[in-house]
Amino acid sequence: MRAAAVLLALAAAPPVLEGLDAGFWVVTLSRALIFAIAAMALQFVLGRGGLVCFGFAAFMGIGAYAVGVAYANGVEDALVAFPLAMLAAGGFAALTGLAALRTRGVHFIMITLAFGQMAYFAVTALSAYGGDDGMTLWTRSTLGGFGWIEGRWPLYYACLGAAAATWALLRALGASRFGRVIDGARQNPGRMAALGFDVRRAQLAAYALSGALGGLAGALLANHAEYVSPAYMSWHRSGELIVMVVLGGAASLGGAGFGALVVVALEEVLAGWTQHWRIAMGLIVLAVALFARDGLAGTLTGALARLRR
Amino acid sequence: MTAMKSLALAAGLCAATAAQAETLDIGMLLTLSGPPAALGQHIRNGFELALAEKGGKLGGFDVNLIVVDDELKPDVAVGKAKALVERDGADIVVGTVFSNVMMAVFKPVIEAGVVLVSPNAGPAPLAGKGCHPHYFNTAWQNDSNHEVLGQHATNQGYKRIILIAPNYQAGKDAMAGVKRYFNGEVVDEIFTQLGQLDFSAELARIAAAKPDAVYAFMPGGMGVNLVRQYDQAGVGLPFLSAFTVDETTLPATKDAALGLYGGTQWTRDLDNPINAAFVKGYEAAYGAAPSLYASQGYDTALILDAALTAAGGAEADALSAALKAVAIPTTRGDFRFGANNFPVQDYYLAQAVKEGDAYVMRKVATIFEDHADAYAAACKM
Amino acid sequence: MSLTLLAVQALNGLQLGLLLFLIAAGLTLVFGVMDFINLAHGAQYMTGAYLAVFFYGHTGHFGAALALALLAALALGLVLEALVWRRLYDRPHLDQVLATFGVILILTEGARALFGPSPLSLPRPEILSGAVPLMAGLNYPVWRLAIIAAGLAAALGLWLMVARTRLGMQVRAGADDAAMIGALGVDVARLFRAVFGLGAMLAGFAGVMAAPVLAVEPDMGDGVLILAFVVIVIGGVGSIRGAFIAALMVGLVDTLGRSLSTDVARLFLSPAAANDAGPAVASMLVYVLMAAVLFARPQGLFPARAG
Amino acid sequence: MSVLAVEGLRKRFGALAATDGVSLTVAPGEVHALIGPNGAGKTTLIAQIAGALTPDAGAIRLMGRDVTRAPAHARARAGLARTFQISATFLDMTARENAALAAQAFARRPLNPFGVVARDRALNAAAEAALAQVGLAGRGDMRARALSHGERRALELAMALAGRPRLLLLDEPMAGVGRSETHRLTETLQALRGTVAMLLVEHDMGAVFALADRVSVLVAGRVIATGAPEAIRADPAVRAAYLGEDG
Repeated sequence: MRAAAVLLALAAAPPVLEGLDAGFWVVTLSRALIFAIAAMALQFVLGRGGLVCFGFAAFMGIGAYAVGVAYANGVEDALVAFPLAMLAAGGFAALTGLAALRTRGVHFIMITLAFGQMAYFAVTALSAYGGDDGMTLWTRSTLGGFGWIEGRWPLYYACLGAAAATWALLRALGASRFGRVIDGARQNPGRMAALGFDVRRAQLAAYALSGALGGLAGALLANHAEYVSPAYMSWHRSGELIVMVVLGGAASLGGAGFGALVVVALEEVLAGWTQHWRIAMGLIVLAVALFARDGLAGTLTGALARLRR
Repeated sequence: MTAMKSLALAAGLCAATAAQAETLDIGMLLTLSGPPAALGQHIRNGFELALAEKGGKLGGFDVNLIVVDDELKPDVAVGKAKALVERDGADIVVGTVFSNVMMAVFKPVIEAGVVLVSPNAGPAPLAGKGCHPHYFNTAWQNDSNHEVLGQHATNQGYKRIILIAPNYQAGKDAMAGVKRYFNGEVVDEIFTQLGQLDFSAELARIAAAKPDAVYAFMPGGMGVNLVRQYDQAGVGLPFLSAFTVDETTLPATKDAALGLYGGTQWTRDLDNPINAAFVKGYEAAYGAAPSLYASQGYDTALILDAALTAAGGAEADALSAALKAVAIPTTRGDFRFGANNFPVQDYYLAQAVKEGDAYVMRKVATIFEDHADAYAAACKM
Repeated sequence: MSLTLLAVQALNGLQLGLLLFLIAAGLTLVFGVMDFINLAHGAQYMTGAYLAVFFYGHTGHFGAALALALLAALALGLVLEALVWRRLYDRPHLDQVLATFGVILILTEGARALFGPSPLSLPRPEILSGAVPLMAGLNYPVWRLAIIAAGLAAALGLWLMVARTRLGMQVRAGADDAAMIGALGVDVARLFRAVFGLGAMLAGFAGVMAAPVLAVEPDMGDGVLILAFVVIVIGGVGSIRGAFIAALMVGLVDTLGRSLSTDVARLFLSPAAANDAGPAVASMLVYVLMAAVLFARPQGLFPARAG
Repeated sequence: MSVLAVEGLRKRFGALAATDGVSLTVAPGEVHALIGPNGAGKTTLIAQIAGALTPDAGAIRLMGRDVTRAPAHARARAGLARTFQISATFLDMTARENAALAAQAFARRPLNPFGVVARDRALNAAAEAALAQVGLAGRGDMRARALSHGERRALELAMALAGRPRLLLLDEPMAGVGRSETHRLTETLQALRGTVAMLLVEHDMGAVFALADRVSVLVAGRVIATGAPEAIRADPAVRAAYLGEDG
């Protein structure tokens, strides 16, 4: 029920914002929704699966570059570019996951960081596609030749649709047998193996799926900014995505999405006030880490529950 | 410290606009953080100095200057450029410092029907086939200052030189510029990572190759480190450069930079009344020697003032036509745009010297006169 | 690529390696003993450099600036430990990552607000500002030799402390099982404070040593932080010996990679493609090395934590 | 053909020979107890048989198939189930979810991404049956974290049984369990005798001699005696190893 209310509110945002003469916020909210997709995909492997991936930005970057490279070679149709982006990012996730899932704990964090940095430096070497300077997309992806996301609102509703679909998919997967295996693998991988589950194969599938969804977010980001740059894949971005998930509440899918909305909106608001907005952002992040034990979502739902009682 | 000074100046600026003339929103998108932040700061200081001297008005309009830091991150700059034109309703956008950021923000600004005036970055694509009637550059095309050093190396009769530059658009333009006018052999082209600060490995390669001279393009903090480590390593070969040895890096490099050469379209000792007033005004306002970037910020304000007066408004086509016809005296002498909206001007060889306790660049020779960039022909406007 | 040039590049690699060791040593101790992921360690390195610039500005003497900077770094480290870290020791790694990420933002932007965005420089002490002729046309700055000496001295000092002193014994035991030594009557809180203070001072010391060579600017900590984590993971979390050897490996691989990669790429690719592939491969080498080590020995080369 | 055949198993940790040439078999439906003083290498042996540890030498055959190098999950699928000395249940899940997860491993599509596992009637039924078998019938909705130690040992047994294994490896199921619950667990195992082969590692001699068809004694990584419970009880070598009497 709560999810429907959130969806309704987000759907009503553009007319309301336009009415309040704050139309540009629709652009910011679109970007927030794109990062919400990535944050929810990351939460599935990090929160539910216990796999702390420190190279998730690489999946977004590969998705964005898939759209960019397709565009440079004359392919502008989203029906081709978006699946290509998800395939490329999901494929990279599966490939690197094979090696990464052999490790545990902090070593998994570091090996995913290593693969993310390798992807970053590889892309900066692609001088054919702008290398370090990135590449401008002169038109956004079309749908069967029709410019479906050219305007501000159409792009927003496309991002909202993708975010809602991602949420629904991951929620269903979480409640399925597959979801319970991923959950169990987080709590006690040894026990799961003793029960007869091939833990690594299940985790690899989850890792590849979340990579593919990261690719979708990347494809949307490329269209939102109409620009593709290696900066999308820097380790800072992977760090920011983890902050979004943990800030929102790593234990809940909706929490991670909410965390992304909060961080993107906060950056926009704080940057408007002071040039040194990062100090305020740092203090907020620190306060949540110290006092809101299970993230904003956890704390809010806790508070709501206490209110209702 | 510099932040406090410019705030004081801005405050003074607001008080000056007594009469309620129509307000003009000018968005200024510069790199104000990270190693090369000094470049953005100098351009901003120069522009604000001219604005203050004109009582906060350009072409009779009250100016609301919206300064935004692009953090030398193209993807961040795209978002901020959109915010400037779509949310803040900027009538004119002045920016950017770096070419990679310029390539990213060009589309959102131009497609919003707003005139884009670059006080610095002049990447080859926007001077050639990618030129646009609403895009102007008041500084130079990236290659030009490097061409000065290529011509100088030829004049000096050097046979073998080594080039070193960061691995991005302006870095490639720099090497292309030197090679266009240098008739000797380029022994090695070393590309470093943007933002790299330790050049020990690269300096060893240079020393081993024993060239006649070294050409370097390393703006901002990267240049500070390269010059200091070049001096510490005692390489001792002639050091030619553009955008590396100038008044933004001299305060940090000090003696290590003495005797090193730079290619530029402006030096403090250019003999014209506007330049003399500019240098004195800048040092009084900011307590530091102005650089070519500061002069570019100052000239941009002068040029906009003339064009806005002629056009009577910031409407893109009218303002563009007025800008194209601008012919006014500036800090570097008489200024005019070429066919591709890039300046046609003289270029000089300058050398770092110490006067009293100040480190400044002095003009050594005039290399080019009325020099147009190499891409103007490819621009079909 | 003459032999002497190779020797010079190896020396550069050694210098980078030892600088990395100074940073990684503190990180691996804090992580090994307290199982605490401190992303703000790079920011403490940056803070050390700024403190040295600040104190040099006031005293005009390098030695005084160094001493004051170390003390201030220790003090700041202990304040941070009391205010923030202490609440996070028993929390999961994710909360530690979130909190230290916040501290990075605060320290980095704080430095930018106080000292401005442009790079500052710290002059070398007079006696160490010369250069030693190393090969025709290339002198090696004495200060880089001082960094090497400082790195070796710190390594020796740390090894002696860890191997020979009571505190060292507690540190090694703590790296293996902090809860156990708590049960054996060791004041674990005091040990954590000591380890953290030592880590903060080491990072600050590395910042002061690097300041004269590199430019001092707010973001200098970021790149170094990633390399430090690569070092401690290759070496084995919590192991000083591992951090020392891994730091040298990473220093050499990064430096030699940067100088050889373009030449090697030219053997296979056209000059233009080599110019692209060379620098990219050079930057990737360090991460390929780490991925290979993690793949072969997931616990690192010298795991401090048994089993 | 024996359900489990271990031949010449060897495993060293540096100087310590934890398993020093062990050979033993478990016949279909047989309860083979493995006793020995602490540090004899019982848990290491179980770990090798279950696939958590790879032996240095020797062979392990399950229903005639060589599984010496097979991964743990492959052995589980081949009909081997185990409990852990330190109980390893999913503390955040309810008792029913724990048992259902165990049953899920052997269901038709264990990783099925569709459907809602919480309302999966087949899995929940199997879970309830397994819980009932170990006397946890009414405790399905309790989180494992909230169960008593004895109940968690019982839950582990239920999880092992949920997959209808052919061989049950029990690593000290009675460890730390009170009198009444030990009695109930022994009754549960008593009921299973003949239906599933068991390798029972246990200190509680009462339970061992009540359940075991055959007993092997492991000392310092070596099986020093194998035979009927009464023979082993009287065997002088066993008494010496256990009670430390000389000669």
